[in-house]
Amino acid sequence: MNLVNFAYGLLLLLAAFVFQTTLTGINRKVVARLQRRRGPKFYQQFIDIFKALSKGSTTHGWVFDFGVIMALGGIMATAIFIPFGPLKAVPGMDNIFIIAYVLAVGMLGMAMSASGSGNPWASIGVSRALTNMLAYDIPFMMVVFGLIFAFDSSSLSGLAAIQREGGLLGWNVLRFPLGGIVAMISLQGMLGKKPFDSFIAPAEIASGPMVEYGGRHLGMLFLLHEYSTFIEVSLIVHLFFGGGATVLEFMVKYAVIYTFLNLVSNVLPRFKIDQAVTFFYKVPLAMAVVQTFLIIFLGMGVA
Amino acid sequence: MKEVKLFLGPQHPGMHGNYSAHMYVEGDIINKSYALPGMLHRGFEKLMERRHWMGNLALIPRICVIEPDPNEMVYAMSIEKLAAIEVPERAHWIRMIILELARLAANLMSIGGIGAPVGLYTSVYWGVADRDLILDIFEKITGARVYHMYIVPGGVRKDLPEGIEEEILDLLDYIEGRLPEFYDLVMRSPIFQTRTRDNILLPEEVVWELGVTGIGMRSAVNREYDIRKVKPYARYDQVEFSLPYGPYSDAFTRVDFKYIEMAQSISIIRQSIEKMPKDGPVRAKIATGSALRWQVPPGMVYSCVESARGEYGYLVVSDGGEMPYRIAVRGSSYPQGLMGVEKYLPGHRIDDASLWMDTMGVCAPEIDR
Amino acid sequence: MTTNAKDVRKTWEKIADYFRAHSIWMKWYCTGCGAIEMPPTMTSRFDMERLGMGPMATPRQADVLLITGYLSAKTLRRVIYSYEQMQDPKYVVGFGSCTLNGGIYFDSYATMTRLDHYLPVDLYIAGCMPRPEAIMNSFDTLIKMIEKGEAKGWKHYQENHEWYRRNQLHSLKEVYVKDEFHE
Amino acid sequence: MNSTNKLVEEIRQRFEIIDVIHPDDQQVILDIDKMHLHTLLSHLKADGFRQLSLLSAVDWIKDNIFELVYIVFNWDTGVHVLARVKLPRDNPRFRTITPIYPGAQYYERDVHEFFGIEFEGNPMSYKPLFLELWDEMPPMRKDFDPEAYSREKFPERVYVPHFVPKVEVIE
Amino acid sequence: MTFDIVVILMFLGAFSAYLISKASLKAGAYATTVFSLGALAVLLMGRSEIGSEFSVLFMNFEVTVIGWYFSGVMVLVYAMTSFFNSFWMDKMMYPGSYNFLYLFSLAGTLGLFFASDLITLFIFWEVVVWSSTFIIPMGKSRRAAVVYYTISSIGSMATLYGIMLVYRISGTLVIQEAFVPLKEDPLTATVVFVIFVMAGLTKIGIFPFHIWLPLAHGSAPHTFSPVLSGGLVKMGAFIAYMSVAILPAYEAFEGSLKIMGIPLQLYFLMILGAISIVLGTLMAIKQEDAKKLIAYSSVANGGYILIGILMMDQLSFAGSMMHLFNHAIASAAAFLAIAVVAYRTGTTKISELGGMIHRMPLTYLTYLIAIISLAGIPPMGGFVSKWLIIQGLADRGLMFMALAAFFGSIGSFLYVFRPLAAVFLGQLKPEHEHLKSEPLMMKIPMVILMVLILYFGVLPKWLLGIIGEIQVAAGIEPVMMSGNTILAVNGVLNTLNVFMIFGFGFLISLIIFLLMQKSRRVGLMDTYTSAEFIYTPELYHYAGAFYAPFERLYQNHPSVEKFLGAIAWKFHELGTVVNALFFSHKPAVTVFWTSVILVMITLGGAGI
Repeated sequence: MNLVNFAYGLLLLLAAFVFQTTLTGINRKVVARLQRRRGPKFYQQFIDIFKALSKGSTTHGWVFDFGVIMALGGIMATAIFIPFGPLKAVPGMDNIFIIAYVLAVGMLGMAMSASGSGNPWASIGVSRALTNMLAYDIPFMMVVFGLIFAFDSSSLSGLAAIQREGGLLGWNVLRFPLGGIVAMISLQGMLGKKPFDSFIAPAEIASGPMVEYGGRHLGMLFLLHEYSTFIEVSLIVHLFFGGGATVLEFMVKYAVIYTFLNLVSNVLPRFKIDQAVTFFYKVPLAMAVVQTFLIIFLGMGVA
Repeated sequence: MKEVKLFLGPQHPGMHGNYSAHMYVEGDIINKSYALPGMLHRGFEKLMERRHWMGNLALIPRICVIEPDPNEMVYAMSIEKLAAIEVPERAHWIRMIILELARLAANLMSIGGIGAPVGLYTSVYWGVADRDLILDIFEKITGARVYHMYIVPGGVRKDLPEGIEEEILDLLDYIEGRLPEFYDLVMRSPIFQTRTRDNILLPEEVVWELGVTGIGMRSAVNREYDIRKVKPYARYDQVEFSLPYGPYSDAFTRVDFKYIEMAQSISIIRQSIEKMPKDGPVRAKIATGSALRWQVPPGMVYSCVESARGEYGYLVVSDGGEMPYRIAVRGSSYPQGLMGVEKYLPGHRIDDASLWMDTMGVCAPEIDR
Repeated sequence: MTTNAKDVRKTWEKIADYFRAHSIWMKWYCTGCGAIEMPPTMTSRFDMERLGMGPMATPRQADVLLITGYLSAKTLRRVIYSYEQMQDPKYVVGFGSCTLNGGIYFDSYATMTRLDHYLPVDLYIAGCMPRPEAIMNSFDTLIKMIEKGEAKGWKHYQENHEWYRRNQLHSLKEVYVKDEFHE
Repeated sequence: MNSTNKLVEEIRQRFEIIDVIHPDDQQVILDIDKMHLHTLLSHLKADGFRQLSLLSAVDWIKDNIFELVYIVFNWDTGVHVLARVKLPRDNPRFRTITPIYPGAQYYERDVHEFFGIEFEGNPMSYKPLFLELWDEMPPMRKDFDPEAYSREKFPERVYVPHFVPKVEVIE
Repeated sequence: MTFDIVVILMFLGAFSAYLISKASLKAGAYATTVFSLGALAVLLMGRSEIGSEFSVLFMNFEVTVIGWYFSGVMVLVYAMTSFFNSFWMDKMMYPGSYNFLYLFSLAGTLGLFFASDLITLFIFWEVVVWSSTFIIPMGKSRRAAVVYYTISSIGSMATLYGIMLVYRISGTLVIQEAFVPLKEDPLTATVVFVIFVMAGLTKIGIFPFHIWLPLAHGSAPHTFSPVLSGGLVKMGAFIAYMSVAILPAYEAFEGSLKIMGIPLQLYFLMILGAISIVLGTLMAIKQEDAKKLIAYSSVANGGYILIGILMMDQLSFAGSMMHLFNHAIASAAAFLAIAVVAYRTGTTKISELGGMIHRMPLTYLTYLIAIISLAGIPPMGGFVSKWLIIQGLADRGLMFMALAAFFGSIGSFLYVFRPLAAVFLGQLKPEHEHLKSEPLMMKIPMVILMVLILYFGVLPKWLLGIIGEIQVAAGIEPVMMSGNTILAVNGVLNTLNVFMIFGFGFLISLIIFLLMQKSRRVGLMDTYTSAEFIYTPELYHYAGAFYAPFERLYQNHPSVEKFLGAIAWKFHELGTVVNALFFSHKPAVTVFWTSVILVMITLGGAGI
């Protein structure tokens, strides 16, 4: 760890921000087409974020501010761990368990800040978000556990490199199709897209945790959202789609997956939170356990 | 304190219109709730007493913005009854077309809008966009998109423009073609079904206790209780249509019935265009008083029509003067919107509160007046 | 503040105004009939998102408050409360003749007659009710106004808060009602 | 008129009806003494008139009376019955009908708010419903002038010119 | 020869604390602090004397690394908690006895960890059980003490029986030698193992012996709960360690059926651990009382520790040992934070509190850091230990344990966040408007614990070094570290780097925050209410049934408590029947039934 690492990390952060925000903007256009309209400019998302940051804001005490800073800081730190295709800011730190737990710092900060606003809608939203996390994370972690056992590595880039050796058929999504499906469903939950977005449901709880945010707090929340999307989609790209030997390959894979999930999300209603938990524990968890069982006891799919 | 006091509205994304429900929530179950109406109260009943019979034509559609035409119809019907005016035959049929188009527009908005509480925004976009095509037809017929002031005492304001029948038929074909798409998007979605099936029940006793009408009533009491059938106005007795009814009313059934009713509305409009006399007068003269200052004979009459949400009625009292003496409005969602919220929203979850409002058909402006 | 810092501030405000103009989040308070023309404006046919506008759930997140029609005294209190919760800079758009002069309800005992006595209105849209085309046009105007830095209603409200507050109190008696009457 | 005639005959046998009007063939207006209204409504409810469509009042200021109108509806025959009772305008009080039609609760509250008629036995009806901080006489009374009230409450004010917000009117 | 002094001194200290309390209660309470701090200092200085042996009266002691480590954890928790004792002196029924028992139990645990023969072990075990049994009812409920004593006596009886069994086989009570002959006899080894482990399980609170934990923790005096959860529970871990490492279980069960390389006996215990994790998590999520909530979290964390100990490998075992320390201080810190709240407000019910951050920010910070560690989020200590345990599990491929571990660690977000949101954040109740901040004496231990939690999360090297020594002593490969990097089979963890990147992210985020326009401070009640007006803060605070939709999914679960309750109820009914039959107010009835039974017994005996 020296200054070069930090500078590199900062660059990666910038790149991730530009990439993901542009993609979000393009996706808003794509979704608009699905809904038979034109949609905003592709750089609308940038304008939105900067506008929000430039506005005045209100605060409900130090924990309201501190939570937001902690959340964005935690998520940015996580984003530094994530390899951007072949590029890595800090070598040897892309351990999947570290990323999974570091990601939680952002969540905790966000939850803390939302509850710190003293608004019950926000607290309900947070309680739903945490429940949601309990639902989607366990099938996902189960599948990841199987992968780690199969390849004796818990490093993202390491796992991606192993997949690329086998060419297209070496992709984990093809080697372990059940696990791939579970991961995609879990990703939908992680991203908070429908049908698993009950924690920000506007019609039920007035957008939940975000209820009290405005101005710079909201802008930082948008930044946080972009980064966490980047982290989560990247995880799947690395774990199941062979990562990227080049930056371009990574970006293409990433964009395809993200757009696909976005389209799916726009033709589905949302689950209630307990229905989401039941769903995750019935279907994906069972699939994940079967997949892991196949890997560990039968060695199926392990080359 | 285990309970939290939460507000659904007036300015909450889950509430349609300027209306509020105060909910005492424990965990996510609503323990107590009260409706807080009056945010849209404009004092219509008072204002109508201060306008001439004709001036009121501009005022009345504004009572319920979602489906204004039943207002015009009940107002016209009341005056016609009091003054014993015979409405020309063609006007009856035109009225039916207008009313059914309005019902279609309201139902389209509502089946699109069901996407909002369950989070399926694509259906909102589609539904509202298709409704706009109906508004275009209205604009061609009446000159206005929303408040038409077209059905007037004695008939309709003016005749249909030339060639509008074909346009209406084309539009109906289009909407009929779109309905299956909506059905696939919303009703066939397993997630939508898990949310709405066996949820937000409306038992028959509750219907009678509150006085719920419309789709809510028909889906619960297993009878075809519709003003158009029970007490036909205009020429509803001369067209064939059958309305859905059933003994078990959950949220899904009530939304489902709206689809069937839309198909029936389309069929009614087609029949009306077919059976309508091709020409003839569309407006009878109001007998007494000057052209602008009518005088309506004294008396009291209650007239009602079936709006998209149920029985919609006016009690009109005239003392023979140039202005109405008193008009009382029965909004069709008055029972479920006030007493229903107080007695039957409790026990549901906050996840469902918005869906409750939506599928029960609570429409704020007609409650507040 | 030195002139240099002032210049920086001015440039910064100009840049910020560009962003504010092209990303307007609205709090769509359905106060009245005008609300019925908002869904067409927002959805596929007129597609307001082209202008970078979109609905937001709470006033904290929103930039522009749309007063879509007549305001009864009861609503006016809540609208003022909502407006005060919004973050600067904030804009108000009054829809329809009801907000201009009371419109058809000019003699009603329940509705107020002129919105800019109570809140600083940046833009009125005439008509009963304004058509989606008119709404789109007005948003276009609003964007231009913000870009030029003309939409300064919120500053007026800050500077003349007493005057507004006096009007509000005169018409409403209390702005923040302790409202437990119906329970 | 068959169905309504039969109905009216039947009611006439049991109750003292002051006056009967037929506005149309599926509607009957019954003027009845306020002593008998509750029994009449109970009877009608048992007879198939299960729905209370509307409860409202009319202010006959010249005669110095309030007239309460109860509209009940029979879904099977499609007949509306409008039962009317008269109350003195000075001290308008009546008994609630919520035991017969529970749905009347909010209608009574509505009438109480707008006319000032008190319904004994319905404590909820004494609370305001639509209006907030109302300080005048009930607004639906004929002697209430809404325009004057509006002028007083929401007056046209004069702006001090130097801070008039720039208001632009389009279209 | 410092350790014998410590043990003896602690006993003397206990008595002197009692005597001082007779003079002045406050002084007595401070005496507990002084004595336990003294013990801590002696322990830390005496690290070089590990391996020494000594005996007091007939009891023999040996200072092992593990004993030293455990006693260090224990004394640390005792010392930190003792700062709080003085505040509860006037609320306790027998404050003098409390001070006495507090130090007495500490002395008991020290003796237990240093015991080198089984009899000594048993004696000190009983000392701890008895002294804590008398402390628990000083809080709220006597029933808790009864349950605690019942479960503990299961453990005591099991230990006693195990000791006798071992003595019969090997003829010696010296711990290091007594178990040697068992290696040849797997069946007896299994029996001994099960008996000893059962004693451990009762203390650590593993399913199905977990029922005493929430009851005792929840109703013990606020100052004793941290000790119970952070300290005494770890005695069970010590016993479990002894059964696995000293027996040594892996060698004794070499021949038995193996699942993923784990002998069946151990695998079964691991499953119990896994059940405890899931059960503790689920139960903690639905608790309404903050203390019970943390108590159930102790059940879940006990599961982690047990699984790690049973693995006896390089990673998980090290993780488990480290978790033991991390959990002890984090759980103690959390309990202390709740104790502060309880001291000021008089309640620990989550739904009766709210907005405490506005009155006691330091307590909030302590709780926050404690729960970050409990939930295993970096950069706190809990993260390192959980990471090690999970890496070990992934290495072996123990998928069901891993499933439970994942469930436990994500579920822990849910339950630790609930008091955070509902007690510390949210609306301040009107009745708590005039609360004072926490007293200085309470701040000291909280700050120390905070620093420790953070320090061992960022720089765990020292701690892992000791754990490596323990592992060497237990005959397994020690955990590897190079610089600040922990080397695991499947990956590496550089805690310092994680912390630095964290700081970096935090810094960028702070810069963004500060660059932008300043915020306007508004009150808590100026908040989004759907534009309605609210004047009652207590009604605008979401605290009760926080995870209601999730709780509803398992509200009708079967539970050990219900089962035992049902049995107790059956006995109660039987008693009523017997009472009615034999002891009614008419003596004739009693005589009749007694004679009937006598006749039947006689006849039955004759029949045979």
